Amino acid sequence: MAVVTSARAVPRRRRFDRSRAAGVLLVLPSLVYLTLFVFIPVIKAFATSFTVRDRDDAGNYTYRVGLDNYAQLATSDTLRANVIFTVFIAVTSVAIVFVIAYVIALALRFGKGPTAKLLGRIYIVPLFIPSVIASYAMITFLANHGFVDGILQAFGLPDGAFPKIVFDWKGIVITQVWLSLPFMTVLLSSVLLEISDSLIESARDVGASSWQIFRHIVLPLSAPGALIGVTFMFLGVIGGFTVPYLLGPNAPQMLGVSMVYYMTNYFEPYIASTQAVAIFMLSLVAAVYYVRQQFKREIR
Amino acid sequence: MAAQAPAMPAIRLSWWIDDPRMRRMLLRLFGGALAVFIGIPLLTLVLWSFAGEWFWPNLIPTQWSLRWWQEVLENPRVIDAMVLSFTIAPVVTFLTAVVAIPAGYAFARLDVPYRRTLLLLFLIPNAFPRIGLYVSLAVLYYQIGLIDTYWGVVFLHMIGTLVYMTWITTATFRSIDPHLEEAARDAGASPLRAFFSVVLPLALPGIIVASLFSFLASVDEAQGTLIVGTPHYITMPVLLYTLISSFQRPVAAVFSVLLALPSLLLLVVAQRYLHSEYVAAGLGRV
Amino acid sequence: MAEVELRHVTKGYKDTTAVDDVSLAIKDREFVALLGPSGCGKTTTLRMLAGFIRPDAGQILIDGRGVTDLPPEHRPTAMVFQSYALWPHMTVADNIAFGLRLRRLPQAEVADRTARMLDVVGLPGVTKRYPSQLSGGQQQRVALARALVLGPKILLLDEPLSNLDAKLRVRMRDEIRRIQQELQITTVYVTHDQEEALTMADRIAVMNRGVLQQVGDALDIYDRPATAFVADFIGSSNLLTGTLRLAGARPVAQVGDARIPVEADGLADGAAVTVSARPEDMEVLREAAPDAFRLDDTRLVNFGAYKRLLGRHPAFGQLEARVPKAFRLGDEPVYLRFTRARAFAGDERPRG
Amino acid sequence: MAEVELRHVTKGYKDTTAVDDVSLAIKDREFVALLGPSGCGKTTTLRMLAGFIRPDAGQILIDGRGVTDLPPEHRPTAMVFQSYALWPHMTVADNIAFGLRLRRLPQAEVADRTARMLDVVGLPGVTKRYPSQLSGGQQQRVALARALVLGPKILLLDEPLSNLDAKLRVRMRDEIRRIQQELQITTVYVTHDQEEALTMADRIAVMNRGVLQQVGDALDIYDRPATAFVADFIGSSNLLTGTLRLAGARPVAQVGDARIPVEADGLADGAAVTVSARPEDMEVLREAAPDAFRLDDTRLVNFGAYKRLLGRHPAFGQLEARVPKAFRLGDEPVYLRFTRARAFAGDERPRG
Amino acid sequence: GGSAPNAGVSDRPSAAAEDKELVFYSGGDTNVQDLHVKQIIPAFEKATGIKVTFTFLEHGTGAQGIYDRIKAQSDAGKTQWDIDLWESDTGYYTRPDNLFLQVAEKDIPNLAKVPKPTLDFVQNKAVPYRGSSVVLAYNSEKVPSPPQTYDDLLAWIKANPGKFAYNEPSTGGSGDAFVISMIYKYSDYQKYVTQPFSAANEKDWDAAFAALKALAPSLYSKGVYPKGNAGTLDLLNRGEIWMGSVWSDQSTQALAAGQLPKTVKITQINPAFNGGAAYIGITKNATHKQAAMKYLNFLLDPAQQSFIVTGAMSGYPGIDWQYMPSDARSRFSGADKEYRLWPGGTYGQDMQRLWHEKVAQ
Ligand SMILES: Nc1ncnc2c1ncn2[C@@H]1O[C@H](COP(=O)(O)OP(=O)(O)OP(=O)(O)O)[C@@H](O)[C@H]1O
Ligand SMILES: Nc1ncnc2c1ncn2[C@@H]1O[C@H](COP(=O)(O)OP(=O)(O)OP(=O)(O)O)[C@@H](O)[C@H]1O
Ligand SMILES: [Mg+2]
Ligand SMILES: [Mg+2]
Repeated sequence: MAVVTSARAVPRRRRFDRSRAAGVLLVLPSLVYLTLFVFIPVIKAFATSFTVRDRDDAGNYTYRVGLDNYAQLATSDTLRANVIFTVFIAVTSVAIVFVIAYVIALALRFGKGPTAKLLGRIYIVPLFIPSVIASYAMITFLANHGFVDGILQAFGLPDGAFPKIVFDWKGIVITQVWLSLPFMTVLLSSVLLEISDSLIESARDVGASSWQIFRHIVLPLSAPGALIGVTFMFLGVIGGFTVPYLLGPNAPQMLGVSMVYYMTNYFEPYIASTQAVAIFMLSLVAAVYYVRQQFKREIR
Repeated sequence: MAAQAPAMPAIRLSWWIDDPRMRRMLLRLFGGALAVFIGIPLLTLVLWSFAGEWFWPNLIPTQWSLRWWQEVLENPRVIDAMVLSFTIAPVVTFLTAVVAIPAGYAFARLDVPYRRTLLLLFLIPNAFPRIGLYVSLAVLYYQIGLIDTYWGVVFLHMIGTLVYMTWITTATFRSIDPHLEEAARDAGASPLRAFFSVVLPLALPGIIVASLFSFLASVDEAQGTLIVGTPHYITMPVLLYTLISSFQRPVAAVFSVLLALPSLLLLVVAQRYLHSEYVAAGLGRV
Repeated sequence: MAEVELRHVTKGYKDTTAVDDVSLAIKDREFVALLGPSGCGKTTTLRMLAGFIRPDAGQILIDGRGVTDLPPEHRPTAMVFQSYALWPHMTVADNIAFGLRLRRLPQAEVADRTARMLDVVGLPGVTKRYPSQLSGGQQQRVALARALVLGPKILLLDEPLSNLDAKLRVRMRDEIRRIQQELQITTVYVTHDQEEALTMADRIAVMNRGVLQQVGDALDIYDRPATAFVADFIGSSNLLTGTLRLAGARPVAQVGDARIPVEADGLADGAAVTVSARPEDMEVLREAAPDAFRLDDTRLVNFGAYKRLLGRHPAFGQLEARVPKAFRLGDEPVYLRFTRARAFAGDERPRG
Repeated sequence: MAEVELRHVTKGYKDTTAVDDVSLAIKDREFVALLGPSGCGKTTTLRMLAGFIRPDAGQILIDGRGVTDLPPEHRPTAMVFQSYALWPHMTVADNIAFGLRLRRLPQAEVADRTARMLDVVGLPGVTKRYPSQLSGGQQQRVALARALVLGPKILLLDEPLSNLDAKLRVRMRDEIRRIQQELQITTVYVTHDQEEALTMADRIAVMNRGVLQQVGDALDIYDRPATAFVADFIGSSNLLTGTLRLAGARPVAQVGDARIPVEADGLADGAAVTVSARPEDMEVLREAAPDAFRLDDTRLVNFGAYKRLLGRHPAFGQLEARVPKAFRLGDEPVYLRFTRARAFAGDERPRG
Repeated sequence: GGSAPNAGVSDRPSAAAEDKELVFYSGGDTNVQDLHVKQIIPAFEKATGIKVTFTFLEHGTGAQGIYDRIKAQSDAGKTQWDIDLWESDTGYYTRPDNLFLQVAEKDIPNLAKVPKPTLDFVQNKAVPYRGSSVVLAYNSEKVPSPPQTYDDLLAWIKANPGKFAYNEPSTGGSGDAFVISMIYKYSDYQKYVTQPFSAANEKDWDAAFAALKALAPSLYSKGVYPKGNAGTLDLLNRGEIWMGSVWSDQSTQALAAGQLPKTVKITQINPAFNGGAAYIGITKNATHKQAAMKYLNFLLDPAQQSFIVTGAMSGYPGIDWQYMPSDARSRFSGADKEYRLWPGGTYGQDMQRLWHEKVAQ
């Protein structure tokens, strides 16, 4: 109503808001924790990345502030290869997990038989296996002259014909897939559960085949939720250490491994921090995307 | 209707998806492959743990033996590590819950200022590479005397669990009809009483799942523990790292089985809570 | 454009028979409402027509051709869902055009038919919007357009208006009926709202507990209910249980001490009956009369355009009569006369 | 048992004023319905009474005592929610006993009062079940029992029946009214269903867009609506826009060429007005007469107990009249006369 | 806990009173732990009455952490540090931070028995107490006559492509050794053992790395370098390779435990791969300096040294072989007792980084 009565003419005073105060109070402990154990170390890492250490001929060090670490990151072929390799591994494993998890999630959402039930029981298992064990199991399983190789050779595969999986990008990808499968499946299942039957039935009603329903209805509808899972897993893979360390090739290295080498083997904490910041920046692209998706959902 | 009814859709390339028998068969194949992919690597570990002698190219161990089991179980370091792992994990989970549940509740129900910014900040632990964070944190730990302490390890583990727990509980609280809580207030319950009598019991499944995740994450954490926990706080996965790098494959295998067993037990216990609605809720619906 | 027939169709679930031996023939261009209380099997019936559910027994025929085994994508039916089921990731235009595109129609024709359909449902100019940007009524129109654009022979609607508010619901009723008339499309309309069924449908099929109770036009159903259930479910009724007496000139129902003249086709003397009389078939008298029953504890309930008089009678329990708006209760007693009552076999009160 | 007063209560959200300077006094033992279309601020008003929302401005008084700053647990109010809001993890008995236990009453008294309350709402014998094992109507009764068991001074209900089906809704109406009368409890009942408000309430407060439009009993509201909005929202109305002419003996509204005699209190000559006439205030004539307007495109819609005649008039557009069930349309033209029409200031059609 | 730098302890000089305890941090494989915990410490405690608090760091884990911890105490100006003895990677002792005490014969008499070069090597900032060298392990079924020299070895690798592996240098010393041998092939050995660090020496390395890079196609899987010392053994075990560079002690143990097939044999080339002594350093401001010196002296006693050689450790003694009992001396054949040295430290860091940049693929 456009009428402004005299009572309304008094400017509305916002009374003290208890809900706001309580909200701040309840969030505070976690904020304090995060500040101490995450934000401060992160800021420190940023600071370290701007510390440059020079060494003279006799091996004595001098320190200054500068951008040299970043320059080195940008110009070093090895480091650049590492960045590319890291992104490659992350993208590949996420893509593969996505496909497999999607199939499982579809089976869980639309399947009824015993197979669907079985899938529902087994996909979750890797969630309960520490990544060190998983990596180790994969080594014994997939190595040349390992378990799979042995079985295949028993069936007539010539010695040496088994592809190099361990100490190769394939090893990292397979193990990442193994480890991330539960997470992605769980996420996709819940996303698919949110798609109501009537949306699918109405598509059938206008004549869409199963594939067309998947392609035009299920996939696009699950995309926002699925992309959140993808982003999340991408972040996890990009910063990971255990799997690429135990199963990866000598070079190029994933950034997580490279960082540890710089830190502990080459005694170059400054470069290591710079790498950490670089990964962070890389992740930030994904993170910002994630957050934007979240807010879009919230608005809806 | 003025227009002629259009023809039925054209013949499709993907006929096999529409054929239920074919679809069922493909699904079975897929299920079998998945079972092999997930199960067999773990099974080889079990084989290794009982291998007295197993050299290439034998498909199974040529000698079976329990001596690795004996060796591992007699090793006090293993027992210590095991005890440590399974005492730290509940502590981490509990502390995480204590910090994360209020925050989750606030994000779900209350008018938290700068909510978006805060949620963005809550992402940083996941976006900043863990190793970098741990190393940076270690330096801080030296300064505040948390290095190589029990609480140092606990707080480090919480980095991974806190965010997760906050998200899942936020989503769980969101899914509870706020009227239920209001009805309790209306019946005379204080805000706290309403929370404990009504909201918390209803949120329990979600909280259990979040706790399970925290527990597993804590048991899984090796890299950070290695940096801030040595030498006194060696957890199971840290010890496993060591064993893998000192060429004791059967020992490592025994150890893996030992470490995986409690988790798998947990899996059985937790099965009924592992509805994907709860599990993924945290990520999908914050 | 098509005739539909259900022949002895039955569908059971684990512990219920959702649809129990239903036979129903729907004529070309007819608008039939499936009416019944919640859980009576309306949706199940409609979904069997659409092909989403296969009957356990019986046949479904469209234009005389058996379609019982045809999946929904191959039936000439189009369904409008209670929740609209618009695809939230597609614009209004895309929602409507989806089925056309599946059929690989030329771009221009798709656009043309989409636009024409939006005109028909009275919604031009929203093509680029997403469903979430539309009001409930607009969404319902889009759902209708989407169902109609493929030129189905049969339109199926499952409580399409139940998510709308009262005013809009009334407006959309007219709208749907208008479109149905314009396109001359055979229509099956599921509802639990009797007013919707009465005002919209050519014929109404009343169901209860999976069983078809009566099929007929609004007058039939309202004035000549076939069962006590129908009498009670459609409009309101005073329901009494008693025994039929055919001894006198007119059949009467003996209820306690009282005798009520009733219409009772084909019932035997002495049968246990349920007597149903509508509030508007109760005459209110200010003084005692033969056949009139005195009411106690009377009170008036205002319905705006009219009032309802409620009171108790020792033999009958609570009775209701419809009275004009101006009616007032004074101190004098009030008497009711049954001007028209019907008797049905069975003396159990019907349950929804 | 208590009086309630709202004084200039206002509550705004980011982009709307949900409740706009509402003042309303509710008498002891009175049953007041808050009626209005969706989004008009009914729930917000009720929740301010309950203490879940704090008004931005204004006061709330219970028995003359300011309670504006009191949290819900300290107010003598009890609320029944639209979704029932029964605690799913507690049995029926525990749901009802929760508030009693909070007050540390002895075990025996808790059990006793719980059982008594279940009797009052007509639901004995379900104490051990969980809410999910009850039907909608049963759940609603439990919600009512839970609210009433603490002996609140004021009962607040937010569309308590909207999730029930039509028949049950009517039955529960009587039930709630009966309980309210029995316990003599001051009651505020939120609904968007005018029939509910008309049949249940002592007084009705009609709201639109946060503003209180009119407060009065059913007759007031129906027969003497204060605004065009009320006239349109309660029952149905033929609404026309025109200009008021006070020159003649009786005020008339000039609508196009036609002149309609109207009631127009306090409006000036030449004012733009909205004319409202109810369908039952339209007389149907079979032949032309002064003041009667000829209808074209006539059709009848069956409402069971009566029919409605619809037709078009060149100046007025669509018109509706209520006609008896027996009414039939022949070939002769039909004419309508306005027997009673009211004029309201403003010529914009009211919007919900 | 026991971690907080002991801020509360008074500042009394450590030499003033008899030490009753000793804080010893050690790291390495489990056999190192066993040596100290099961053999030396009980004997030492019995002999001296000093209580040893022994803390073991699993293989390579957290060494940097301990170093940082010591450094933090130094930076904070503490005068009594909470770690007395530290056994770790050689490079830490000679870092410019100068955190370790220079030992002398007057404090530790048994130092006289230690070969001079190994002490010079760490500027006397730590005491070598055991050694091991990198050796060649080979499958005797496939390789009847193993190579005798590094050049022989290179020729063998080229002749048997895919059958040799050395592990990634950053992950274990046995891989380092193969790389270092190549460096010594192109750069003068003496520069590394007698002179302080000079960045100029690294100029010689380009040729060595080029040679290593050229060798890659003939290595296992055309240039796959397993992770860690154990990685090479694992490949040998699985029959993937026929020969690899491994630690003498580790491979000897694995053979004894049946974790390597009996067909695997061990040999040393001439000149030998580098090996290394394991050192224990006394921190500069150790709280229990006297006890620490006593422990090191005790450890260098030939009686204790015998355990290292004959026990499960399978190591070389820290003192010269001539002081060792005869049964210990006969444990290894003449050839594989020898090793060359490698200064590690900055050289080591650079070598590992450069190897990654120039050789790894
Ligand atoms: N998938 C199912 N599994 C088991 N029972 C079902 C299923 N679908 C429906 N039913 C049962 O069949 C009966 C008829 O259901 P149906 O949905 O057809 O009723 P309806 O008349 O559409 O009711 P409503 O008005 O509530 O939509 C009900 O008792 C219902 O519980
Ligand atoms: N928490 C809120 N935040 C923002 N706007 C709100 C909030 N709650 C209510 N509103 C707005 O205030 C107005 C009144 O809402 P309210 O819920 O009181 O309406 P109502 O009359 O109860 O409607 P309904 O019949 O749909 O329940 C609406 O425009 C609504 O969108
Ligand atoms: Mg239905
Ligand atoms: Mg409301």
